[in-house]
Amino acid sequence: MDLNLRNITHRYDEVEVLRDINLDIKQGQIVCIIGPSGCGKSTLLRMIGGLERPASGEVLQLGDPPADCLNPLTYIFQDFALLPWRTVEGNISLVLENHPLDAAAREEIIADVLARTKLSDFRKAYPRQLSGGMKQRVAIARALSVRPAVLLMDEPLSALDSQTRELLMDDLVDLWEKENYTAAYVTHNLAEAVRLGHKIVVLSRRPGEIRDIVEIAMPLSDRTSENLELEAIQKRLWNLMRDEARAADMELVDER
Amino acid sequence: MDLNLRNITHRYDEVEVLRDINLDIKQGQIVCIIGPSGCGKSTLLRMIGGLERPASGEVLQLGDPPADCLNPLTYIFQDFALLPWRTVEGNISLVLENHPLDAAAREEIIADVLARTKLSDFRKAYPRQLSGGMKQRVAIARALSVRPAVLLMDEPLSALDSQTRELLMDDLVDLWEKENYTAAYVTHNLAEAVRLGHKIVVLSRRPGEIRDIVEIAMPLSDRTSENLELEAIQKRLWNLMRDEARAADMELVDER
Amino acid sequence: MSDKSVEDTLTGKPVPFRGGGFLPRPKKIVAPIVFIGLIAFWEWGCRTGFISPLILPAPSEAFEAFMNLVNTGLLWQHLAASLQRLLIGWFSGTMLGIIVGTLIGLFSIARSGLQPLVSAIFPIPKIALLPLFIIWFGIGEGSKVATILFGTFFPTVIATYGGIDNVDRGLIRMGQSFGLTRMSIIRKVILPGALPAILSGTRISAAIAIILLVAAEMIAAEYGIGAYILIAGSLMATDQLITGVAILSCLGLIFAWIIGRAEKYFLKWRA
Amino acid sequence: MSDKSVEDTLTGKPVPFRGGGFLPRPKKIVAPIVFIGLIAFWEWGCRTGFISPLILPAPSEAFEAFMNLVNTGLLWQHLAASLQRLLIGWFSGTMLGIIVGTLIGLFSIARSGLQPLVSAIFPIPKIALLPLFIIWFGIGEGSKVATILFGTFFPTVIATYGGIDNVDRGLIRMGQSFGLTRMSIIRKVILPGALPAILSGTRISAAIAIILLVAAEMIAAEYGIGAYILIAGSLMATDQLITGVAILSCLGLIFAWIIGRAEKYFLKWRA
Amino acid sequence: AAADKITVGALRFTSHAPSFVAFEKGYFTDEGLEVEFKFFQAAQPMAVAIASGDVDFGITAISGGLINLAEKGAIKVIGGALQEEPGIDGQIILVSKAAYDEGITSPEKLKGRSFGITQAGSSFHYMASKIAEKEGFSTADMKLVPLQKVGAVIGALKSGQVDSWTIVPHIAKALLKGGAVMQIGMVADYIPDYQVTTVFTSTEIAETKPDLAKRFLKAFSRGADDFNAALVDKSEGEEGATAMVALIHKYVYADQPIEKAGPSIRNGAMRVNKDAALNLTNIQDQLDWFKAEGLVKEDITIETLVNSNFVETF
Ligand SMILES: Nc1ncnc2c1ncn2[C@@H]1O[C@H](COP(=O)(O)OP(=O)(O)OP(=O)(O)O)[C@@H](O)[C@H]1O
Ligand SMILES: Nc1ncnc2c1ncn2[C@@H]1O[C@H](COP(=O)(O)OP(=O)(O)OP(=O)(O)O)[C@@H](O)[C@H]1O
Ligand SMILES: [Mg+2]
Ligand SMILES: [Mg+2]
Repeated sequence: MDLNLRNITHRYDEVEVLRDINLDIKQGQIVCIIGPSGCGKSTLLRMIGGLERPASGEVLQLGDPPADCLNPLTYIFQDFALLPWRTVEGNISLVLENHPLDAAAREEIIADVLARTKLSDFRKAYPRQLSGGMKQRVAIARALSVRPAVLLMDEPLSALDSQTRELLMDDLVDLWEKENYTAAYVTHNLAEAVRLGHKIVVLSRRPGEIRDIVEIAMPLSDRTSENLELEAIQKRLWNLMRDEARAADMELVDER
Repeated sequence: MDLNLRNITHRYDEVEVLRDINLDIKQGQIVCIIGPSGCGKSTLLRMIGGLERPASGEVLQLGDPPADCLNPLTYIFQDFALLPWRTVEGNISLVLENHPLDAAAREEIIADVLARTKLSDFRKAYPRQLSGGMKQRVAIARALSVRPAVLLMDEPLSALDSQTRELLMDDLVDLWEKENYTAAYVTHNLAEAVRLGHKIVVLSRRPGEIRDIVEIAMPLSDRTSENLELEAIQKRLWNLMRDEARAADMELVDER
Repeated sequence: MSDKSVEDTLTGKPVPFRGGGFLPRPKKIVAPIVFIGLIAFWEWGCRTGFISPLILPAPSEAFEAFMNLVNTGLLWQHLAASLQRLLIGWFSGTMLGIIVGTLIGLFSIARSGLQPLVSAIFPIPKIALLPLFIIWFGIGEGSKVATILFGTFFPTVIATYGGIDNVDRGLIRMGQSFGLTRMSIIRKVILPGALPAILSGTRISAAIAIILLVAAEMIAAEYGIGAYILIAGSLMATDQLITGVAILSCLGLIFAWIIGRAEKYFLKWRA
Repeated sequence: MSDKSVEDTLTGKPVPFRGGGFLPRPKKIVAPIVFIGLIAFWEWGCRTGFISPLILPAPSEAFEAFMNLVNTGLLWQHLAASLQRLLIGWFSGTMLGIIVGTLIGLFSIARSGLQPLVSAIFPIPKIALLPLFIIWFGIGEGSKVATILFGTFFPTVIATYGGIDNVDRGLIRMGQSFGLTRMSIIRKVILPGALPAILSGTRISAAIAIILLVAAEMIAAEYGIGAYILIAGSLMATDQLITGVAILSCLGLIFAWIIGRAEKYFLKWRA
Repeated sequence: AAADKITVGALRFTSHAPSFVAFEKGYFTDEGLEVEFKFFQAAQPMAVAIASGDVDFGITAISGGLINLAEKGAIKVIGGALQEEPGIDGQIILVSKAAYDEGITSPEKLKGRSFGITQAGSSFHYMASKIAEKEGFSTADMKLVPLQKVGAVIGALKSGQVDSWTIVPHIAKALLKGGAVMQIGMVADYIPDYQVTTVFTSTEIAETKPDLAKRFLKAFSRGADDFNAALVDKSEGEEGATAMVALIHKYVYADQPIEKAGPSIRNGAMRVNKDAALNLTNIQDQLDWFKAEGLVKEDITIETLVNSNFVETF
């Protein structure tokens, strides 16, 4: 299943946040979306997942999701969005309870995703007992449990400390190697973008327009940390964005 | 003025967090302290600044701070620690009000540090109006205003998004080039450590012991992003720490 | 620049919308309509006898009673008497409460000794103590003011030390790290940090003060809104009763508005 | 491994300590000492005549009055009558409050229409309305329960919709993004998320219920702790008055303890 | 036929004894009435309870609240009960010791002094006005202090916070014994035929079930006769009086031993009108006074308040 964004424009009240975005997300591809703060990345991702309606333009779904897919467009959030009153297993079962699955099938799915994310030992733990990295792994397990056609990730690593970030990035790469998932990945972090993205979409400051789309052909498995080609791309991206990042940083938050 | 840590050991109730730390921080040097989560980095930094007393061992001050120094050991905190009810200028004047300075002298210091951190335009803004990066710049300006002998920084960039982090890291390097400040810099981020540290102290998991001290002779100004030597050091550090970081991440927070 | 690789011939179906909702937004217009509608219905009910005068007087009768109060000038006498008691009692209760709350918030001894005492005395119904208050403070203004003072003191204490407990310890450590004196930290960090909680405490204590006005004016009060309500109640003059209650409601709204202004002013640094 | 470059001959002065403090820790032992000391002083004051019996009866007298209650078996009669009123009134007030609060929390129409009504009626002192309550609900258990119900309903409504407003919108969006039905989101996300606020609302409403007990039992109550206090007050039997007040205090503590247990149980997922 | 069930509101005062006597001696049963007593702390809620239909018959003083409820068509006075009568111990005018020592030794000196009442429009308020009127000064010359409850007035009088008060004899005599208050006069000297309490019922009963009211009044009067004979006229001798006290003690001061309660009960005995006759003249005077004080509406007539079909009036 591919996704296709056509002429998406959006405004909140008087503020235009996105302008004429055209983009497609091909099956098996990770599309990274980068841009300065407040340029509308999260808004765009909400539109892709059907959580918000663009003022104009549309998001189309090309082809059908696989038959066993329970929730084609599935999010992984920056702040994990786990229910604190449910255990790890309860948080996963939450998203299965609305589907016509019998208890055994549900149990099987839960055991499977926990094993894939190496969380089996933490089944009965509450979110408060887990480190940030573990919480995000639970959120990933939850997302996998509904067999998504496309994963929508909004800065999934940016609430983590950088060592954990490194560990989880490796996990995401391994997972892609195994499952070839499709994803739209929003991030501020250029290193993450060049590490994970098959296609990197650079947005301008608000109102977000597409400034550039960089495709990286190198297979994910080859993208090790000492890699001059990636470094060069990262540097190019940074040069493209630095001034806008600085300007976005210097903006005063509007007085209300 | 140098600092010298001797045989520092600390425990909270039954938990030993630091074990036999010996370290010295030489004038004009940036010492980066890295280690997995919960290994006692922040605790160590609090001891260096006199905010906490080690269970055993001591922190010594060798030589006297410069005469014009108002607060020899000055912190920059991860969460900025700005008073939300004071403007940018009020937050800086807060730390000067306890010193015998006349209004003109105070005003001069404030104007000077705001200029150095390019904040002059934001003098009257409240913290809530500022982006994270700007808030941390205000905290840096505040720290500079008391002419510290040693800056103590506890993950000063980790609450920022990675683009802003990049910008502020450049600022810190520029500042060091100009003023050659002395600093103890705690971080999780190996890239930051190899970018800023003259000396990198690697702590083990809790109880934190010194596992390695890496000195990097290369001048800060030469440490650009495409630098294979630094990459190699960073990779070495990561290999040294990966397993411990993973173990720290997998730890269940104790039930109370 | 845009992505031109999509063939325009290939068409898919739009992604289904599933967001939105869960953000109830009050429509400003509805509230007045509800109020006016309710009062009109009530008036209609009374006129047609659907609501017997025994159960509830018509709003028009209550309004008449109110105009009576205005015309005889008694309104001002009642209001002046009540406001004086309210302001003195509430102001001194709040001040004492802030002082004691600050002590509990800052010092281990005060916390150990006073906090359990406050928790034990706070929930005692003040009406139950009225007979003692009469003995302790006489039947003059003393016991009326004392009732209100007593009622507002405890919630203020609790709000104040709660506010101090919630001041970000990081800010205090920051103050210490810059070598601020203890006094400076209290004045410049802790008290401003506790101010939002203290102000929302005054909101509660103002409501309590108004509620206690009726109890306070049970004691030998000739004038006062509370006394007016009590007389109306004992005469079963329900129109006057409703008028008195409405006046108290308005007093409450006015107090809340004033505190809201004070919050806007003192907490303008907040989002 | 350690840093050996420091010459041991060079000695500096230790960094001055400037942290600590601002964490008042109540010493568990102090509270009972304060209580016992206070009561001992009070007893001593009464015995020596330093505190006249008119001002305050000795604790021993109050205790005697209490033993009287126990021995005559009246205590249980009073307690049973009061507890029944409290539980019925508080339970139904809380249930209704949760329902209405949830409506206001979820639906724009309910919010627009009911919220201002709630804000307007909430601050009305319930004692002022007693005469109307008698007419509306009679002099039997009805009006007593209604007083308590009325008093506990409003704070629960406010706590409930406040709690719902504060449920992390991110969690709701998460539910929607996984295609949960509206009902599932309400049941599994919103209500559990509002539960802490609702429980702390019941804490407040329990305190209010106890306070209103005295007012409720002003209406033709023969038995009940509130009635006991009122009779004691009208007879100026201060020993009985103090006893009654102490019983109410204990009731308050017991309620608070029960709610604390409930919080521990239902909110065990919290830190 | 099965007995009619009625609820009678009562206070635990000696003045309510006729009902208790009628109940204990089976006079109500004789009339085919099955009576249930409902006890109140104060007279005021009793009137409201009749209006709300919780109680069918009550005995209490005329108060502003009662008149206003009558005006709303809820209740009617149908008979008389307690009455002041010169020569029989009635309500007593008291002053605090402190005031007495300052020279307030007779009611005429009450001008400019404070006077305790429970609420505006209560019988205390009426008595104060009448005393003032007779002594030639106006009510406004006295400072009336509303204290809500009888207990509060007692406390205030004892501690000298109010100067004066009037109260029924059993309470007054107990207070006088304590020495903290002094007697300066009798209410009967100021309002000689004061109809202190009346029998009243809901308008509904008075108009649709007059028979019920008649039967109640008949039983009540028989109780009153026994009570008057035993404790007011003392025509039954000590034995009869003791028996009567024992009977009343079941309801009044039940929590005290009979040795303590007995004298209080005897002290409280005032005449209850024979056949519940109603002193309409005095009721009219009371009504006029309430109007004059602005406590009730001007257009209320005696017919609104009283249904005189049941008993003899004078
Ligand atoms: N519900 C809303 N109502 C009004 N304005 C909004 C709303 N949501 C977002 N905005 C505004 O729209 C702009 C884009 O927001 P968005 O969160 O999409 O940016 P972003 O690129 O994700 O930023 P960040 O990098 O900080 O996550 C911002 O200026 C924001 O203030
Ligand atoms: N005041 C305290 N009382 C008890 N335990 C504490 C206290 N402060 C810290 N600790 C514990 O001591 C250990 C070290 O804490 P510290 O904050 O120094 O770690 P850190 O290395 O800074 O971790 P992080 O990387 O998460 O910032 C942790 O396990 C922490 O739970
Ligand atoms: Mg975003
Ligand atoms: Mg730390």
